[in-house]
Amino acid sequence: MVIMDDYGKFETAWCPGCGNFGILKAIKQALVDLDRSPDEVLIASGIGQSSKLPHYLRCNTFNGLHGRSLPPATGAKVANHELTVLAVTGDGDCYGEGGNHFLHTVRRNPDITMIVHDNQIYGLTKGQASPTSEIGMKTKVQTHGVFNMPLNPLSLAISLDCSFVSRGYAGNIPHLTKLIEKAIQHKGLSLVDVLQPCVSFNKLNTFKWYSERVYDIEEPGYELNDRVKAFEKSLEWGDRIPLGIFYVNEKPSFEEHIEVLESGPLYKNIPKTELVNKLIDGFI
Amino acid sequence: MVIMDDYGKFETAWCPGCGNFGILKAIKQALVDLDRSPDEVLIASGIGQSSKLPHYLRCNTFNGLHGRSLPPATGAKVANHELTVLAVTGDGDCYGEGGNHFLHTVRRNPDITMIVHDNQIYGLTKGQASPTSEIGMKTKVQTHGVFNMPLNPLSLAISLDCSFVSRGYAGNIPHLTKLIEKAIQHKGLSLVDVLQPCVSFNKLNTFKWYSERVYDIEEPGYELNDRVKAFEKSLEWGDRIPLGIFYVNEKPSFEEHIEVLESGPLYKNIPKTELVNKLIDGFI
Amino acid sequence: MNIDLNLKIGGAAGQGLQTTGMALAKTFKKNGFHVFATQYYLSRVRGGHNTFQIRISDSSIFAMTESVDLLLALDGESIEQHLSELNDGVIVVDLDVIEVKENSDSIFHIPMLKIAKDVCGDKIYSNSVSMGAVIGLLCLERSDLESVLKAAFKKKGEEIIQKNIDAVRAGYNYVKDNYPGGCKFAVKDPDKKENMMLVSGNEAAGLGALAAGVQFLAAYPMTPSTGVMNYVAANADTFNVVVEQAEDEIAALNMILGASFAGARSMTTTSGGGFSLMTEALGLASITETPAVIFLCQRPGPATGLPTMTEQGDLQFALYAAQGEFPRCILAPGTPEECFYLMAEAFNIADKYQIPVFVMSDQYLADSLFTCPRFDASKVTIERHLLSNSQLSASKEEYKRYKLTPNGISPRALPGQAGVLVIADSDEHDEFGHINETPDNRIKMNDKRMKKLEVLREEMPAPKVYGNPDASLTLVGWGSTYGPLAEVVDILNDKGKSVNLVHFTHIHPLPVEHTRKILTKSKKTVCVENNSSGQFSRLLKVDADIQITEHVLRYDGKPFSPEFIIAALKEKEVI
Amino acid sequence: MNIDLNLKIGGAAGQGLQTTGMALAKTFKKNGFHVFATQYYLSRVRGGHNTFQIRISDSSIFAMTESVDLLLALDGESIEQHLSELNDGVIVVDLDVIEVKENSDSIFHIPMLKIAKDVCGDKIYSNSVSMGAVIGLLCLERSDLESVLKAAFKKKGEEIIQKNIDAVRAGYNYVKDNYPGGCKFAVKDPDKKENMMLVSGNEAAGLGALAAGVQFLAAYPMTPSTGVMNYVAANADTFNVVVEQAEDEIAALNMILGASFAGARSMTTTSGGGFSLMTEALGLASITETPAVIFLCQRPGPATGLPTMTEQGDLQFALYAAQGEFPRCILAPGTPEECFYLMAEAFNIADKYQIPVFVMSDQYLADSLFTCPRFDASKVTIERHLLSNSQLSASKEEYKRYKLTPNGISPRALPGQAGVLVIADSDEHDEFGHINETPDNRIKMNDKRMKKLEVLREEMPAPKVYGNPDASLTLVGWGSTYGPLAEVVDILNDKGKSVNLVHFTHIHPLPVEHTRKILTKSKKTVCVENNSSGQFSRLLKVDADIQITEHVLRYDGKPFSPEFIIAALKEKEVI
Ligand SMILES: Cc1ncc(C[n+]2csc(CCOP(=O)(O)OP(=O)(O)O)c2C)c(N)n1
Ligand SMILES: Cc1ncc(C[n+]2csc(CCOP(=O)(O)OP(=O)(O)O)c2C)c(N)n1
Ligand code: SF4
Ligand code: SF4
Ligand SMILES: [Mg+2]
Ligand SMILES: [Mg+2]
Repeated sequence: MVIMDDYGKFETAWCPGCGNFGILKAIKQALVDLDRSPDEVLIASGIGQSSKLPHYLRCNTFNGLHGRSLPPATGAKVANHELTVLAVTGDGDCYGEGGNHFLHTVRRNPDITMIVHDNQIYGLTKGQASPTSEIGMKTKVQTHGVFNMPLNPLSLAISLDCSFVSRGYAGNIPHLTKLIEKAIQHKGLSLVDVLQPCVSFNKLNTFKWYSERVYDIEEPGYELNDRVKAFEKSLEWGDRIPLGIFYVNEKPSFEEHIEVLESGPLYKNIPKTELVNKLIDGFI
Repeated sequence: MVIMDDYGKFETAWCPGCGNFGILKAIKQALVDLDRSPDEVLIASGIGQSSKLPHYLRCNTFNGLHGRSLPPATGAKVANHELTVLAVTGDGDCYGEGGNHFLHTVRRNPDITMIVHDNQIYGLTKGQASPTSEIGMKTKVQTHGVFNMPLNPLSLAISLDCSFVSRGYAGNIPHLTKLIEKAIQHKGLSLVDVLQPCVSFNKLNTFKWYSERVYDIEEPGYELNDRVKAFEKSLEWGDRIPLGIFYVNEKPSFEEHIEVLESGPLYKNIPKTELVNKLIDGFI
Repeated sequence: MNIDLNLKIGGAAGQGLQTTGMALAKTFKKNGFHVFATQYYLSRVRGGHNTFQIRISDSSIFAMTESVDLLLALDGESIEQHLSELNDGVIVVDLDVIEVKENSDSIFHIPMLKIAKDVCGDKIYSNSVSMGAVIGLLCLERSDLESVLKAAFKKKGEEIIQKNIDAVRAGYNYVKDNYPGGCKFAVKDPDKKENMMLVSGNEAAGLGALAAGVQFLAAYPMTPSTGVMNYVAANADTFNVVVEQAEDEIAALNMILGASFAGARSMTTTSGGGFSLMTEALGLASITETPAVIFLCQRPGPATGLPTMTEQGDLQFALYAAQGEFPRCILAPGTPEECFYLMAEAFNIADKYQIPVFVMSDQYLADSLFTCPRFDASKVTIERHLLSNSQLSASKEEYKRYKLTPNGISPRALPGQAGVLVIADSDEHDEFGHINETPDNRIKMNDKRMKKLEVLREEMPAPKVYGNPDASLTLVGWGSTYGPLAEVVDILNDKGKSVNLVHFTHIHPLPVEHTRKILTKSKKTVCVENNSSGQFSRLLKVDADIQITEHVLRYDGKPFSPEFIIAALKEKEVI
Repeated sequence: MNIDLNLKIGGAAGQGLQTTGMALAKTFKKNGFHVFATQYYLSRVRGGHNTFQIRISDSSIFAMTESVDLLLALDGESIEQHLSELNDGVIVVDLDVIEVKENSDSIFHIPMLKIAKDVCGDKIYSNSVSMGAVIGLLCLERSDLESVLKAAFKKKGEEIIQKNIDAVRAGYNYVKDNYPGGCKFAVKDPDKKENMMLVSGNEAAGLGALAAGVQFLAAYPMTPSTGVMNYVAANADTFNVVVEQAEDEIAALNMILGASFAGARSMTTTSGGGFSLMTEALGLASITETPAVIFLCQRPGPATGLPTMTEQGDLQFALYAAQGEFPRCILAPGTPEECFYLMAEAFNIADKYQIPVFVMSDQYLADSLFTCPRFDASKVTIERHLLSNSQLSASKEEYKRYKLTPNGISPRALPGQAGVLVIADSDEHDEFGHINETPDNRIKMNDKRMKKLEVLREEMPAPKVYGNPDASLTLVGWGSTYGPLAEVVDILNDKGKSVNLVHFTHIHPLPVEHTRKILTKSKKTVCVENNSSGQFSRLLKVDADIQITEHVLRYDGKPFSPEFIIAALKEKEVI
């Protein structure tokens, strides 16, 4: 049985009080609850404060380039679909620099759990607006305040028919842990967009601000597979911000579509080089 | 008064019978109807069969890189917002290679008319699946048929709160012309996704196939500014395919947010270099 | 070389040039000829003026030549553009269909459309009529062409096959009955029919990748590289390969890095524009020491440039792409055989040194068809250089992915293998893979990575010398120029000159010692490159201190012909 | 140089190092000293070990030195790491707060926290206490520091200002009363107070862009380039500039190309990783002949590398980035003044030659603070090289954007200007800008573009020679190494050696004639570069046939100090 200690303890480079700590805790707890041992787990990440996370727990890690957590995660999952693959990323990383991969990875639907530390700001580069920053937020670059329409990750994911769309909050670790567990258990791409206060740069969306607004979506009659309803729900943002699972569409994952993978992990196949001669015959 | 001849006649590199001809005609007609003279118009495009379009009418042209029609269009609009700027692109160009620019240009909402030749295939590179290709379509690369969820450009645009979302059909030139006119008149980013048969590579979505399915969305009671309804409508695809304007949200355009532009086109400003000395004083 | 005949088919895209050309090329190969075929096309699907050129010979050939013996004109443009290339040859044209402005004695009208309609009831058989006519003009037997067409139309059924054969016969007979020159163009097919392949550079590269056991290919379509993706995709099921079309080239390279990290032999295919988007991930491959094979098929830039033409313009770009300094390897094949074997070698180098490896081809090599001896698949070995489970279990210390070793190569394990954890990081990192920003660590890790380059350099073989090693004039080339250059050597030596060729396939890290040994002997060196600035010659200078005497450069989008090179050598008065 | 004192502040990110350091640097400048300040920080927002180092002198200085006189330790790490750098100096530390393992006579305890609480009622005033202490140790007047703090806290109101001043006094007095060494570190402030600026490389570059009349800046944040974007953004309203944060670097460069095409002077700022994503658009700028200025601020790669450290590792990348062959220009400043003037020059070159122009800086130059003479804004001219409306109206022929001219430069009009149409295309194109794939046109257009490079080369000025032109040892450097190298020249010449420096700011196209004239005279040349492979020296070899004798390379993420260079020269026995 896997225990928390298996995932180790590390010094972090995060600011004290940052929402990232809650996310780290929830991820570790979820993996322990699901009894996944560190060597079965691969976390791919990009670059940002959030993307340093895999260095703070014991696991296989691919800490790649800014904006590029999803493509290596997909590649690794195809190569070895026995791995539990998580992609840990930030709002800038995933919806800004990496926006195109988000679109197409959702379409592909590999069995990957995407955890987006959504602090509505670029943390590591010291506080520029991110695609999810609120209208009016002033920064050194957005000197008149943000005026571009914030990107709504959940609406966007639903519009792409993402197979699992959810929102968590770094300030509610038990809830977030459960969410991540369900996301990992879901077969296909699962999005967990996590509201994450950045205590150093985001003075708008603080723990207090979020805590006053968030509520659990779970209400009687809320149907997880109604795409239009889910879209409508995803638009709610302001005085009340819903948390939880917004939309689920069970469908075959990317790997399940690929026949070659039926016999086992790709990387384990023994090359059929003897067949090359047959191909060569065709050119004679 | 501007007449069709002002826009010239050119030999094209398109296949006879291609849907692109209808789009070209509609664009020219719309510009003439709106009395825009060629020198007032800038068409930015990417790379693809569709993106060759600006070479086939007289106008200012920025035929850039594959996937990159929107950023130069945005830059040009900022530099000279007196230009009527169109971005002409393909489904691969705009939703594949250029997907990230699509997301963020919609958020920015510059006053640009985006015309996407959506032939559900990569034409110029001879027939690979595009992001909008139908499930099951077989190609030399997608040998088992497409299984990734096709991207629905309209749903996606609505999820991003695009200020003008519409669909046209290359087989209905008068309708398409009107649509493009309205799109050009709309202040802000307008998407015109055009169903465009590719007679050489797309054997699924032919003129016949589209013609049997398309219908005009204009129905009593259809409200252009209901985002959820528009989203629901945008999901309709199959036996019946709606054409027309799905969603309009009048809001300030990107240029309107920028105070510097209030006094006239950016490129015409005389540099205030005399103020540099004041800045230098600050370092003393 | 007793036989050397050049056939050119000209017409618009969509007129079936490729089908006709391929069928004829296969037929000639079946006849026992050596064949070289090359295509010239525009960036469009229909229309425009394209050509398919076939050269046949009784000895091995790897280049096109410029004079044409037999021109099959499917449009008026063909005659307008290529009449001057005609060297006492014949133009086959259907004057009922095509209006010809030029007045030439060489024109031989064949009413192909009419024959097709009369004999087969449909004009679509005109192409087969024209094939029969060509075979007739060359005074060859029809049988080989017929069996090629039988194979080609197998799926279409007996009736279609028969009609095609009828069309061939009719075209053949028309020539026999009407061509005034008789057997002027007769070529006797060689007695000894070698067991040769007819294969394009792209197919050969694809075959090489399959032979090397590629498991994952992610790419975004881009001319002229797409052929390799297509070829691998067509055989993916048989060979257990996953082929994924990425959303863009950034995703393509990043995806294969993930796959490679997790253990799959992985590659991508692209051309310069796509590679531009991969540069950042190239550095990622190198700092994370993740094996990757990049098939980089060049076309003329900058930017979109000439998308369907050829150039060797991306060498310096590949050499220096991406921020920072790190090891990479560049191989450049010159023939289909080299495509096949170097492709396989690329995977072994990538796995051994844990670096990105380029195989650099170009549109000319990619799309040309060559006859060549059968590839020997048994020569291809698959060397993964991975730690075994037992090695891992036996080790007592925690696994260090970036362990410092004398040769810079750290033994590689896969994530989760035998319970170990594998950590890769794009930041500078310590031996485990965790971020480490200290100066000492930086120097160690940089030196470790660069050390691999020096170790690999020792392993890089010498360039191939074609011709007399002590010749007084040395032509220097790399990659796809091999064919025309080798032919130039033959032609000039036949004329009593003393010329050889030093042909480079292992470009970077340059085998400096071998290179200097060979090239410092040469009195006069001429570097021949398909670009405008002599990129390889610059590399020779800066890496090996070799000063090239003269340059022959071509940068109009077209490949070299022996004639072009010889004319340039004469102009520069080196011969 | 009579005064040369080094102050180092060490602590964790978030402890206010930058505020303290900046206030002190400004104070010293006010005192009339020459100041050089440099930062060393890690890629994190809080924690880690960072330093802010200030060197003061009575003559001009452009480099840091390694021995420390006064160490203000805000954490234990500072003492652990920097004790050995202490050259008979003092360590100021609050032992109530920090546990110190080391035993050193140099330690001087000041209860800064207690003083802050006692005097001002809040520990946040500790930093001001420490500043007062530093001024006290140097036996300077408090008044300049006080006026700096007044300006800094102007917006916070009188009370806060007063508390800070009280804190300063308390720290100052504590030192006066308790420091046993008395005025050991006394520095007499120069009598002649020059009218100098205290400015960082990034600020200077931003100023240069504003002076050049930049109208549009699009960029994606990336350390260490972000400072320039910030600086321009902060002044955007006053200067009528539009600053847009792009979604990624691909968009950034493509956006400014659109803006530039439509007539706005445009630039982008980035570092190596971001530039990787811009490479394809670099070729687009060149083939469409669209002016663009790229501020490329280097940091150590590959990939993410060492995001907050320094390196000159991207030169070859910038030289050869993107497929195909095309003209570009590279400038590399070595001081804030050069940042200012070269930035402005970059825009003029871009507009005149219609090419992309790089200004290459690095983290060291970007983040360091220098005192230097006031920039002369009147020296900056704005040359747009655009056709006037009357020129356009006077012309009778249809406007050809890519008209062939003897120098390759085609007169430029803007879209819609005077009714003309302007066509830009990433494909090879004819004089109008329409796609043209013919070989003849290709050669003409390629030659036209490359011609501009040769014309520009003639215009590129000679490298600067510092020291005796006929010295027996020549140090060669480019860009940011100017400061430490110039100081090395001074030090060695003072010691009776004969050394000079050849400092390159105009890197590409290399002014070959000037370069050869200057460097072929040198008996012994040592190229000093902040990278591991000697990229500039390779460029000298391949472009100018200059063989450098020796190399001094540093690639641990840190900038050069004079001591480092001198030690390396000794080790290599060149001095
Ligand atoms: C190609 C590239 N561009 C820019 C950067 C600089 N950069 C590093 S992290 C980051 C943004 C981080 O924001 P986010 O992803 O939201 O992460 P956070 O720090 O807020 O967790 C940027 C712009 C980079 N490393 N690489
Ligand atoms: C960076 C880059 N990658 C790939 C290509 C090759 N390419 C040219 S057009 C195209 C796809 C065209 O598809 P689409 O945009 O749908 O246009 P269509 O031809 O169908 O109109 C591709 C992949 C390229 N030119 N540049
Ligand atoms: S900068 Fe913000 S997001 Fe980053 S660690 Fe600090 S508080 Fe967290
Ligand atoms: S390939 Fe398809 S899209 Fe392109 S021109 Fe031909 S028919 Fe039209
Ligand atoms: Mg963030
Ligand atoms: Mg398309």
